[in-house]
Amino acid sequence: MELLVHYLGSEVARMIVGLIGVIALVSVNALFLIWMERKVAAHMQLRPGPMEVGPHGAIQTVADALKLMGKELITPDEVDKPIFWLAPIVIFLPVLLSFLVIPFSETWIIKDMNVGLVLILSFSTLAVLAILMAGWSSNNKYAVFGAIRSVAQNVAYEIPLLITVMSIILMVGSFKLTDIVAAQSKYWYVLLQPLAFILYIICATAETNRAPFDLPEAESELVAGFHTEYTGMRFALFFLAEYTNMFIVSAIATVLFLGGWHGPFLPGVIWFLLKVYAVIFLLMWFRWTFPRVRFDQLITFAWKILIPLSFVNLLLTALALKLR
Amino acid sequence: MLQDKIKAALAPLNLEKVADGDYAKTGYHLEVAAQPEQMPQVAQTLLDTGCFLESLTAVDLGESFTMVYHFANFFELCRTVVHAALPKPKGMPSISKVYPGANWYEREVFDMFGIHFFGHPDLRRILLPDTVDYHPLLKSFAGDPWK
Amino acid sequence: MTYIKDVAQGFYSLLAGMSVTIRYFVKPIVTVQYPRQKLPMSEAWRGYPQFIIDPESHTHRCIACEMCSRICPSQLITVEGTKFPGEKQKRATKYVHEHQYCSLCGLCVEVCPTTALDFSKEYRLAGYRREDCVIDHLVLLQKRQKAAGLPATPIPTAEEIAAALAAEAAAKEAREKEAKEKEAKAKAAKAKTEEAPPEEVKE
Amino acid sequence: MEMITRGIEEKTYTLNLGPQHPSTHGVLRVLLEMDGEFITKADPDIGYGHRAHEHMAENRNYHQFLPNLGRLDYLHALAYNHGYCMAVEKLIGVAPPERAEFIRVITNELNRIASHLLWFGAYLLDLGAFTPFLYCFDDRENILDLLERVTGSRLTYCYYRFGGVPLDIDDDFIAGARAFVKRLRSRWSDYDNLVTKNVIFIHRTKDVGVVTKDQCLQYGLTGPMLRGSGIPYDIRKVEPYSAYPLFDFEIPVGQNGDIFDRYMVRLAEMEQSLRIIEQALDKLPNGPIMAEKVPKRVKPAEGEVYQAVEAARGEFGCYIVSQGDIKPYRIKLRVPCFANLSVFPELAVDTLVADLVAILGSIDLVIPEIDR
Repeated sequence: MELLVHYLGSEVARMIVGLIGVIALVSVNALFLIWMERKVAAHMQLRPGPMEVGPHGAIQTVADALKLMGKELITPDEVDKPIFWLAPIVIFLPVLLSFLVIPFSETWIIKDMNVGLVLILSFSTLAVLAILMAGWSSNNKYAVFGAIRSVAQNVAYEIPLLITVMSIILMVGSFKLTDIVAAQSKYWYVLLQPLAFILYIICATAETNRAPFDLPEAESELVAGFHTEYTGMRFALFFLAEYTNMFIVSAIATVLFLGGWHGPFLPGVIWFLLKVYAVIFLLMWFRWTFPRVRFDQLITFAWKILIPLSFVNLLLTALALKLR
Repeated sequence: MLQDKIKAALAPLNLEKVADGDYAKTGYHLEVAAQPEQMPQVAQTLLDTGCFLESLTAVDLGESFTMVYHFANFFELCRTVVHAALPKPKGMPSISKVYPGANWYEREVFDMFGIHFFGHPDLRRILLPDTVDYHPLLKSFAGDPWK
Repeated sequence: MTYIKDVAQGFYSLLAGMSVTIRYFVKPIVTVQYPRQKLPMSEAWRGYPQFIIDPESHTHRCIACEMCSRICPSQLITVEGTKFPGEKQKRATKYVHEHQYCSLCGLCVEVCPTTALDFSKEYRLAGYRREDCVIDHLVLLQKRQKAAGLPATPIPTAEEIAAALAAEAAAKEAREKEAKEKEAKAKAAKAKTEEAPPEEVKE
Repeated sequence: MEMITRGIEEKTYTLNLGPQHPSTHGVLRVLLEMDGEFITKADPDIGYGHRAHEHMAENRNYHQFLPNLGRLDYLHALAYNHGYCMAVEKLIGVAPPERAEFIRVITNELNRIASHLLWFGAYLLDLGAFTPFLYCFDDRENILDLLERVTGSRLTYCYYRFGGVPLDIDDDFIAGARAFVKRLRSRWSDYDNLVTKNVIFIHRTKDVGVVTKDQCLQYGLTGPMLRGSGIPYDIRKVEPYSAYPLFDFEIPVGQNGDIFDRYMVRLAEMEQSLRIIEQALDKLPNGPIMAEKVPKRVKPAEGEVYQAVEAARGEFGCYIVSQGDIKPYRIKLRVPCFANLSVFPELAVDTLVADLVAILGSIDLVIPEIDR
């Protein structure tokens, strides 16, 4: 470590160590989340879930990952090969980079940028591009359907998401994530901004393409949506990206509304992770409760309910700040 | 009573037979025999009295077919069966213009017996693939064509 | 106003749904981890048919009447039987059940005049080859008798069957001979009473 | 280049839904002519599961056709058993004893509930909700355990015989059935909260796939498809058979004929079935379960018979022509889903793919019965 700092300077060394940590975190987190999703789903459905590999099936996902690695990477005949190959990487990179600015605790942060929130939000938009690439290049009608749906959905839900986040920014006056958390040392913003929290969670569910907004991969309509033609590790990358995305939106929710690393007794990192997984549990709870919405209803919901409500919320926040 | 109403409505068509059926034994209230050419008219009359088409099928009698149409009513119990003797290899006028639901039934009969329906909008095989050349419910069909 | 009411109501309905799933989340699970835990089989469960072991004679009751093989919808039962000397009825020498074609309708069990068949409680019926599903009931019976500590019913060998058939044929021949002799005698007697009235002949 | 220009010129394109698609419930293929996500033409292609049951019937005797009935509509197999057995009983002039009729009604209604529960779960699976599916299966498991006690199988039942039933129900069965009635009643509020009142579910089903009364008449629709449109046609009431006239129950009907109404009709039907089961268990008479004079070799006189029963999906009709032989001369099985699916091309026009899946599911398709 000291050697690294000596040769490369503290910033770069921090980045390198951080990135290694992030990659480890991403893979472990995805494995854990998939296991958790299975267990949550199973127990909600009165069954035990995976029980065979490891205690309570804990390393079942590892076995699945090994299986996926061993699979052949099938490239169907008439796909647009470069785009087809690129899409899983394109979907995974921005997800990885988003971890750069997430503050796990006061000190556990790779690069505390003053445009942190903007960076994350712009990176998360890149995922749409990857989904479009995957769907378009697959040369499969179902995949194109999924891709087009995904683009429309993400564009529609980006607006209320940004407006909702804006009301928090108004209160803090900074895009820096550590500042936002620091501002919540007394009380969490979820108490001041309950409506914003609900709106954010709904938009985040839509952004991560999870039920009830999982239209791009609606299995009863589109088979598997945009990743219908993907196999093996390529498919696994999409899967990994989906779960990492979940982690990121939950982390943002924690930072914006749930007071980040603040909490008594335990170290900040533990509190942060606990809150993140609580939000993820909420997302899973949605998924295993609700039916899927129809596409036109999804868009109607965004434009007729979410956007007006988020504007109202922003307006109220601005008024309250002005009157104070 | 519906039974009398149907009888009265069928009277002007000069059908071969319009008689009360033995419900306890056969499950029919009204047994009707008609010529194949009269079938669309019979169907129209029955539709006007509010009957729906329960089933449509054929029975291969060797020399000829018997077309069997079952009609029933949603509100009153009155099952009407219409038999139409169809000598081979004649075709049958379609009633799918009267009952759109007959469309699939006639396609099935065409598929299974090879009976041609005139005036059918889309007479294709329905259960078997288009490529086969046999009609399995004919008595002359020998059985497994792959054997 | 209705807009706000609709949104609130919809939101409330979603919460109601979530309350159901979270309640079930903490309920005990209802499934059984199959190979490790098993459920008791019900009395009427239909596995493949098999011979009943008669509590008195400790063997099967099949008389090879072929009722089962005739009523079977899939014609999958092969029964052969021979009458052994000194026995009143035929006895099964071969009873093969091709279980891969069986639809477990239960007609063979119901039709049996001596109630020689019942259903086994065996449900693990997977095999690697088609032949694994072919069940020879006599062999199966021996296995079950051994498991129950009973003397196994021997399966008649081809020689034994041939011998029995020969004995049967000989007996038949003897009977026929006897019958012929009787007939001849009757003929002779008949010839004697040629003038008998025609009514009697009719009878 | 040719491909590109063709793509620009043509406004619509073809989408092949099935035969292996998660929501066609079996091997149904629907050829869709699409304009964007809207459907301009739908053409169901059936017959992938054709096994020629009617041809099989002509080549085996009356007893031997019994197991085939459980394999048409495997979800409500006992109704098919019932229809066929009643038709043959009519032909040979045998009437089952009263206790057998009661047992038939009880098992039949249990089976109907199992079928509706499976539809309920599978339909929500189509709409994207996975959890109700397993709650329904939990309930359905109870029914299967009960039916296994008397029929010996869990799915493709072959239980009724000409002139009665081969196995009597015991006290355990009766106690189990009563416990099940109580249990299912206690679950309605959960189903209501989880599904029926859910705003997403209501928006997905209200005013979608509306079947008019005219369409019912023209296409000969039966079952919940028909009753959802407000026509109270239930063969158990209209043409009473077996022991049904002895019980007090209602025919639930809808008003608009949309998917939501069909859903409500099915839920209400389960409740009515529970009522029938309760009454039948209370009134269950003692006595034999098999008629006395049933011939071992069924050889009916020349004639024909049509017998209709109410299956979970609609009217099942069994038309038998006898020529005085031990084999039937012709058996025609009138299955409800065949007619119910034939109206689908009309319902599907100008809907989205998501609606198409919802409509297809609401018909409650069992493909093996359509294909026969």
